Amino acid sequence: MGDYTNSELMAAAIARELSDDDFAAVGTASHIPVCALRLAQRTHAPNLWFLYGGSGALNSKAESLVEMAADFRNLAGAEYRTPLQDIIDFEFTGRFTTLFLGGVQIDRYGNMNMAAIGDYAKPKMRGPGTVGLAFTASVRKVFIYVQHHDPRLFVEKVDFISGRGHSGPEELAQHRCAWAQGPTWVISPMGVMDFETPDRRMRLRSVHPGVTVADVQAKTGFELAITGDVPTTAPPTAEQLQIIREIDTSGVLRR
Amino acid sequence: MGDYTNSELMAAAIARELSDDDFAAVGTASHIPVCALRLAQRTHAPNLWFLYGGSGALNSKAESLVEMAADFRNLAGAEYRTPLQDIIDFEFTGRFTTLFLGGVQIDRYGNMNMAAIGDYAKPKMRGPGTVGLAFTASVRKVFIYVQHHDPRLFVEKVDFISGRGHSGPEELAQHRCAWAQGPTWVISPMGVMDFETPDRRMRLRSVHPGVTVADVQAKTGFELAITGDVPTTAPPTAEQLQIIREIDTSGVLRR
Amino acid sequence: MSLRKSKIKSLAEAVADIPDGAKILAGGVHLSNTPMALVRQLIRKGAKDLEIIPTPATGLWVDMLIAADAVRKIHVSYIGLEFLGLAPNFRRAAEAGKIEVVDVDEPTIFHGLRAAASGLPFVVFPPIHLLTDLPKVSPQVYKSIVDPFTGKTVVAVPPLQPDVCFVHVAKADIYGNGLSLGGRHMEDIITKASKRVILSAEEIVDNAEFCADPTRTTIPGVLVEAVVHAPMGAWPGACPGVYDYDRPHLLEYNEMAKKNETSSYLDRFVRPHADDTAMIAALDDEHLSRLRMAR
Amino acid sequence: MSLRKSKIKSLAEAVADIPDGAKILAGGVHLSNTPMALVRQLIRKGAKDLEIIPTPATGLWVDMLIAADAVRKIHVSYIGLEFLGLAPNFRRAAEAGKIEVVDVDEPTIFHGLRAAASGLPFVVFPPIHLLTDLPKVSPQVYKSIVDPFTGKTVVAVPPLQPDVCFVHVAKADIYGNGLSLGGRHMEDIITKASKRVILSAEEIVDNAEFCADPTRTTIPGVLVEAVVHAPMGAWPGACPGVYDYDRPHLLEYNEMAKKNETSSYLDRFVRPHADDTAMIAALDDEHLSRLRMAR
Repeated sequence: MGDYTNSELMAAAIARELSDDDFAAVGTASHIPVCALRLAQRTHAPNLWFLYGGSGALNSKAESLVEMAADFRNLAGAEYRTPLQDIIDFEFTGRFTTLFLGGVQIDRYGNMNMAAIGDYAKPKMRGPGTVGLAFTASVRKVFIYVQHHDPRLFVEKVDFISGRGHSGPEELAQHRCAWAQGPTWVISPMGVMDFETPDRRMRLRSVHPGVTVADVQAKTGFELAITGDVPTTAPPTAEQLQIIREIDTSGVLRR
Repeated sequence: MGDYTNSELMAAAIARELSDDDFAAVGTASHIPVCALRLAQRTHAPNLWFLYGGSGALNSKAESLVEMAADFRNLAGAEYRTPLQDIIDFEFTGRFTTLFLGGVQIDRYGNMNMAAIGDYAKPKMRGPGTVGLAFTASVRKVFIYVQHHDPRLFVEKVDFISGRGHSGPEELAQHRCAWAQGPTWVISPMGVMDFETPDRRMRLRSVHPGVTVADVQAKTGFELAITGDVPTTAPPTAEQLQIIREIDTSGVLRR
Repeated sequence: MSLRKSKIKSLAEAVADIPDGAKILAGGVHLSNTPMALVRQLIRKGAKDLEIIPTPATGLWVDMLIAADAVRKIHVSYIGLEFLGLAPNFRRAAEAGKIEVVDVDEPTIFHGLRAAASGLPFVVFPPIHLLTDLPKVSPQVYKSIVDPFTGKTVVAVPPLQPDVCFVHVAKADIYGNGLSLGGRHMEDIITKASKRVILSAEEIVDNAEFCADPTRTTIPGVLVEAVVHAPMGAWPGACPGVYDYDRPHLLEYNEMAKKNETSSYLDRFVRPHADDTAMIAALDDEHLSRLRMAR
Repeated sequence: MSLRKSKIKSLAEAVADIPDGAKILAGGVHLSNTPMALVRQLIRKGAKDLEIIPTPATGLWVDMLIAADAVRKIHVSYIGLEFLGLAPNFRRAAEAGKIEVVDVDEPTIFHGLRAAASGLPFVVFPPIHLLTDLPKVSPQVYKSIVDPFTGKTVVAVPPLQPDVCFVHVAKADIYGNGLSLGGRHMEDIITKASKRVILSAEEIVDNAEFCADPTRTTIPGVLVEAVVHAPMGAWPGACPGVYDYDRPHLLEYNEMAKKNETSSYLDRFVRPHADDTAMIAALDDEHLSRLRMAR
């Protein structure tokens, strides 16, 4: 894997997809996306704004990447303490261009489940709940971010729709906010996926160094769309890596 | 009039109606009610809370009584800066026990008009607007406070209902919040009125010293209810007067 | 590495592309923190046919815009000059039927703006407005509907979304973060409700001042399109924590307005100057400094 | 002249008359500013059949109350232990059907509380929830209705009114005014939404401290029924600006909870002590002071 970790690779890969006019938000367990957001701000996207979850910090410059998004120390160097009122308003009105979300199940259309696995009435696994996943239909773009990659996570069909992906185009046309584009990217420890297929099925966009297309497919519970040769996710540049390590002072992405 | 002014008398008279568990709010042109509220806090109602209009000051201890309720100097010594969000919530949910309101027309049932005098489509006098008068139906009690007393103000029937008084009991039963009691007192430079009559018509509760019942009736555009002998509004005690003058450092109530 | 963009604009630049007919809101409460500099620049620019969405209790800026013939329609909760009484130009124009008046009230404007800020299709009130004459004169605003949870009659009210809002603060940075010293009134709601937000500030400070205590920031820069440095930008009203309202000047305004001479007022104070900087420079410095000292 | 009343109560007094079956909300976000002292006192008191209205992202306090057999029903947006993952007791109880779960989400809880705070009969959302399975499993919460202004389908959601809410702050005075150092999250809304508000505070300060800068006050005392002095009252979570969360202790809690040994945890840490003062005194002082120093 060379002189960078898979987490650092993921941070660089996420950063590459972010734009200078983005307004992004992350929730729990998000040190990789936060590192990516700050990396983007310090490279090609100085005008990007981001909300650091439950802490309410807008444009946090926290001394290190911490495990808890709601940690009040994330307010260090922030420009505004966003109350939940604002967060929910930004979610409903589409002011957030990019929301980082995940799930306990994700299917080929990017539908996400956070509520329950199995029969809802008698679940095999009760999830934490739907939280902000309904906003998949009201923010501009969704970045699905997961910390592992296996067929129990990437399933044929989610048992409960907490956040709607690209299935059911008629219903989407009817009920989704006009500006909402739904899930746009998926990043896992194995690769980057998108939905750039005619029927908006999940496509393998790149595989991380050392991972093959077959590896990813074997760990995915549905058939991934493949268009042409699948490239390898570009490793972080020396400049990116230096900035990542300036942000990640305690080295959580190196563990 | 003795050693106190009519304004000081009104402040003392208002204070007398306030309770220790009151949460009151005043709007524009309210130095007399504010003086009354602070007087009540310093005498029989130390647990009374009050909101000082547009300044958002809760329990203001402003150095002097000022002409503008929205003056930020009213925040001096206050315990909280109430945003408009809270003010409107307190108005809708009935947390305010007593709201001080007025109008450009007031009728025998305590209906208030702030919108327009004459034909609405071509008004003789366009008022400033209905502001918070609809809350007459959602706060607990309303204290109508006016700075003058004449038949153009106290009219037989208001031309526009901005705030509903006691007319139309069926409609009131249907649409008024359960806890709301509507207009409870009226104070003018001539006397104190209430609605303690079987059909909730305005009754003369007391006349200010030097004013007769006939004087008040002559200046009122409808027949006031009279029950028995109408007492004279009690003048401020020496203690009240001393506290009033401690509050009114610039002497606006003595002008 | 690219650089972060400054949002600083001149007064004239900031209002340049506000089209005639736009829905305009200027923040503040009564004579406190009203963005008068931006309003005056609209007058200098010769704005026309504006639809005014005022805060629930305000007046001076609306009265002035009406006198400048810039207003077509106005949503009314309270338009007045607070302790000075009625707003003379509003009163005259409304009585003469020269402007379209939509009579609403404080909660209707507040909750309409909040619905726009929150992306909600409409708001529902308990039926207290049915006890007033507002639904009779503004039936397009108040619709009786049935509460699907209780079966009771409630009143639906639509969202209000300004095209542009002006907000005045004591301090701002070049990225649009703002601080009002008088605390939060409803700027958080109007900035979210509006399509475009233009901030004017007494002082432009370093971004580091906001980062030192983000819980103090009242306006997040992410919502702001342009920042204008406008000292005395709320004059002749007050800017909480910075200066008091200018009582003698307000009395003069009111006297002229009552006599229907606001156009002369504008010709004397507002229109001769290219922008507020020139206007403020032409005022009596000693008089202004007394306002500033008054706290 | 009468004297102004103090609202100070002991932990035990503050929760004494909360009836079984009450609708309870404890403030805070995730492991930050959660009023754990008040929650622990509910457990000591043996509360039963509570209906939990949580903030949209929380877990520890709910997980503990479930383990203590105090919960009958819960409105779920996110119940988990943040970086520690799922809330083990919630998960087990829900999977076993031992508690009634109402699946909702962040905006539904937030706006439900806001509707209660604002006295609105219900809230209306754009129809995004129709793209999820929430209306299928919680049809009592999500009702499709017609927007009377546009004719479009929208979704009505009911208000949520807790009987009692607990809020923890860094500082309070004896009249109920409170200050959270981490800024405003949604305490302003939950205190207005709830019938009764009980405040716990790290420190009781003089009223003059609030009067010196009222724009800083986060909770106005007028909404507060009782104030409890509860040092380390958010432990093992964090109190912003005062102390960090207790990572080792949370890991221990989580390990025990996963093994279904939370009852032993409660027997060891919570139940042996009459209240939190005794409990905190029994903890390792040096360990706690390291949390306090951590900022």
